[in-house]
Amino acid sequence: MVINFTPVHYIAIPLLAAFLIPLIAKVSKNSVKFVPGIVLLYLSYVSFTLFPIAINNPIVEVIAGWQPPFGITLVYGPLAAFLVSMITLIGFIIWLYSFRFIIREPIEKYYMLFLLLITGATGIILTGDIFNLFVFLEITAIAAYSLTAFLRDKDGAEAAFKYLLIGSFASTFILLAIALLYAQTGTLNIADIASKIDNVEMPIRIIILILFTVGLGIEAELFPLNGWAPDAYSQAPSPIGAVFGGIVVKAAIYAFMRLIFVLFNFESVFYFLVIMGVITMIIAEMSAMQQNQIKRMLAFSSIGQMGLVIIAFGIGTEPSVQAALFQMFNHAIIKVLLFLAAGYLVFHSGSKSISSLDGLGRDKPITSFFFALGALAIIGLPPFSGFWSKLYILISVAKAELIAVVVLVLISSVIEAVYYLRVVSRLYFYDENKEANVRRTPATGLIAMGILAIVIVVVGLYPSAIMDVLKPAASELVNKAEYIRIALIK
Amino acid sequence: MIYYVTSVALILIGMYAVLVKRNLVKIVIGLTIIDAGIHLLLIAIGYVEDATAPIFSMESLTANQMVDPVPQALVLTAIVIGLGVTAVALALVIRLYDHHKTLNINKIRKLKW
Amino acid sequence: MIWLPVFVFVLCVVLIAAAIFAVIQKDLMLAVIGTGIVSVILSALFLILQAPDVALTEAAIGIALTTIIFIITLKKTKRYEE
Amino acid sequence: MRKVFAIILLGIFGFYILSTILLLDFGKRSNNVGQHYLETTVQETGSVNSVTAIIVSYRGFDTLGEVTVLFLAATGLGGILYDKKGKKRKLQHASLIVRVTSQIIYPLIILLGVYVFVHGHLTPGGGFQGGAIIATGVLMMFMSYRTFETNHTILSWIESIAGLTFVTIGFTGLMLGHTFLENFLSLGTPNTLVSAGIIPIIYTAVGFKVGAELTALLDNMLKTIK
Repeated sequence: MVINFTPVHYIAIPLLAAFLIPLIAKVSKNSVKFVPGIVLLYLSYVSFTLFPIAINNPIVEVIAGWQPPFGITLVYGPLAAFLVSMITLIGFIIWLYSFRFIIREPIEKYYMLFLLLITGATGIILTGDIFNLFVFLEITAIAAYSLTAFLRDKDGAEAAFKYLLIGSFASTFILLAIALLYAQTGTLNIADIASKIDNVEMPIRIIILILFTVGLGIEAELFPLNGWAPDAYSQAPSPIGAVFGGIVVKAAIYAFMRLIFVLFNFESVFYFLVIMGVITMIIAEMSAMQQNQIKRMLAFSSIGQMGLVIIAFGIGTEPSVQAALFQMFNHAIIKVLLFLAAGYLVFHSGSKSISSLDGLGRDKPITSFFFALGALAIIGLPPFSGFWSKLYILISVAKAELIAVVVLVLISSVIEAVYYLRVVSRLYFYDENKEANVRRTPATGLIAMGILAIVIVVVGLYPSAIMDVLKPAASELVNKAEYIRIALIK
Repeated sequence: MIYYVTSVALILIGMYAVLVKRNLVKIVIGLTIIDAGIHLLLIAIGYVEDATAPIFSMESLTANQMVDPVPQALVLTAIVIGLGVTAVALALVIRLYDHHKTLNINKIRKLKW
Repeated sequence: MIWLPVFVFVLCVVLIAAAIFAVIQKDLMLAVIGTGIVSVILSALFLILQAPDVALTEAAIGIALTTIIFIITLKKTKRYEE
Repeated sequence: MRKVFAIILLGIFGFYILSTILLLDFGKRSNNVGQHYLETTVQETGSVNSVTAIIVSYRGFDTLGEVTVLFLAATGLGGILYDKKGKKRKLQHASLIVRVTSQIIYPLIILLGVYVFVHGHLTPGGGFQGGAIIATGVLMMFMSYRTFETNHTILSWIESIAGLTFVTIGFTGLMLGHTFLENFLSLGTPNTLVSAGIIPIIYTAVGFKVGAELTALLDNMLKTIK
């Protein structure tokens, strides 16, 4: 029997594995560790086969044999293919890192939650049905709450509860919006809703838009709604912080942008996005400046970068969307590298605060080097990948004649440079103030960080490799009619 | 119509509890009340006057005599998801009580807002 | 069925009253029972709205399980609000 | 102060939401997806209960996600409360009347739960309701017999095998038909127990899985010592 690879493998195979993990744990506890790695490796292979096909012909997979709009579909176009492949690869790298980093019991529960967190994010991107999107959002959220509290310390439980409260509000709003959409359009398929949304009266449409903005903005870390993020990022185990910044946020932004571009693509929304993005970016970068804990600083920096991405989406032209996607990709790899490196730096210094990192550059040269590289890349210095995406975003903002926004982006880059370089200089130029914990960084951790560092440098040298892939992805997101035609299989 | 008003009232009461109450268990109670409101709203949206439940238990029943089954399916899913969230929330409450020996969020440093 | 709208009205009023009771009551055990009452009435309303599947789910999950896990939590923590 | 602030905020929110919702029709039939389902359920899926048909077949993927949510909640709860369990609870039984009654009712409740999920495609109810009823029955035994123990190995076996059954049926559909979760069995005569193709099988698997998960969840919470 020939097994055809289809997009449903991205969701069904990890679920199969997650249901199997308790049984494997009964037989041999140690082998559980390997399960997510094997699954993610397999999915990377699936991406490898499906991706080239999807770039030219988007794949729309029907579940249970019901044609849209009556059944649930998975839409695997260029954009989804790109993001899903990225998530799978980054997930694999983070697994590699967790392999020796997570030593706390219950290990099998950690790996189940980790796998399902990534699956939830993948599902958000793949699904073409709005209620299914909600279900996957909840899967992601519940896994994220549990993982935030995984270390079972005081602060972890507090951060998780805070995250849970805000997250519940988010799901309330999204469910309300879905209820209103169903009452108005009588369908749940996103493309079908998009084809009928013009019949909906404007006031109702705006209320639905606001509900979605609040609901998805919470997950996508938009300005007033991101209170949960710094706590959750810094209290969760480091690899999970990396998953939040590299994967979960990307999935939420994707869902938000898909809905904006398909359902609410009127002028004023895009202005609103630019303004929201600017506010988010400026406030987050200012807050990052004042942090004295390294992971909180990274969390605020992550929010700031998402602000930048939202600005680029808000410009709404094809090149700017392309630049935004490129920035999302860069942020995913660079921020994951920073989180992973910071995880070991924190582990070695034994404290979360920045001041205790003094002089670690000499004791832990490789990890510190990776952190410094990530810092330089995220600021946007020329040889690295972060430079190109920032440049493209600035170009597209300038083309839209929003000079004030250009200035603000540049200012925030300077702020970013200040606080990242402060940490890097502490690593290298300060005297050691105490005995560091001289354990060696495990090889798997170094390999994981090494892969990311190589990707950053290679993409920095050949940005066109990624930009070419992103061109069809950007046009898919911007072109509403095309999406409706593809997803409804007409 | 009365269903719509009632469901919005429930949502608002629940949100009031979450925003104002200082007790962790009360906040979780608020979350379940919000959920209840949304479930009622969805079912009310699917209701059709003088129609029966969407079960073809007799041959004589036709599709035009039934209420919309889709919101019912959605609410079923939402109820189960709500149970999952509530269970995780209460586990966190137990954890927090274990650490702080109090349920008052004013006495728990980071939860103030 | 002339009395049905009246009955629904009474149910809705009691539902809101029970929800308010659950929110303001200082004794958390009574507050949890208040949420239980909310679930019971909700279940009845679902039945009136021709949703027996949902009514059964609300009965099994909302009334029984949710109330029970709240009560277990109260047993593990504290019964009175400060 | 915060009370006033919250009330003002909620007042604004409530006003906009209510004024929007009151624009919706109430009790009117509209030509939507639901209407299509009603017209075609019995021929297409063989299930008499169209809510079940939607949950298991038309929107079966949601249900897979839903089962995963419960699985996640049980796992996450186990993770959050991890190192606290293992201590013995106080060994104090309930009164004789309660014990004898629950001894008699217990098998009946389990039977009711099984009945509910096996007949999911014919009558109201299904896997989630049946599973919850079973968990309630087990809980009653926990309460009346403080020494009543569930076997965790068996629970996790039931849970895993039921979950695997669900996904495997999905993949069988992919291989025999063309799509994931597609029906590959004969639909049978509607309104009989053996009908509706894979729907009763999936709902039975869901019932076992939900029952085992909720029991494990309750057990985990009960075993946490203050």
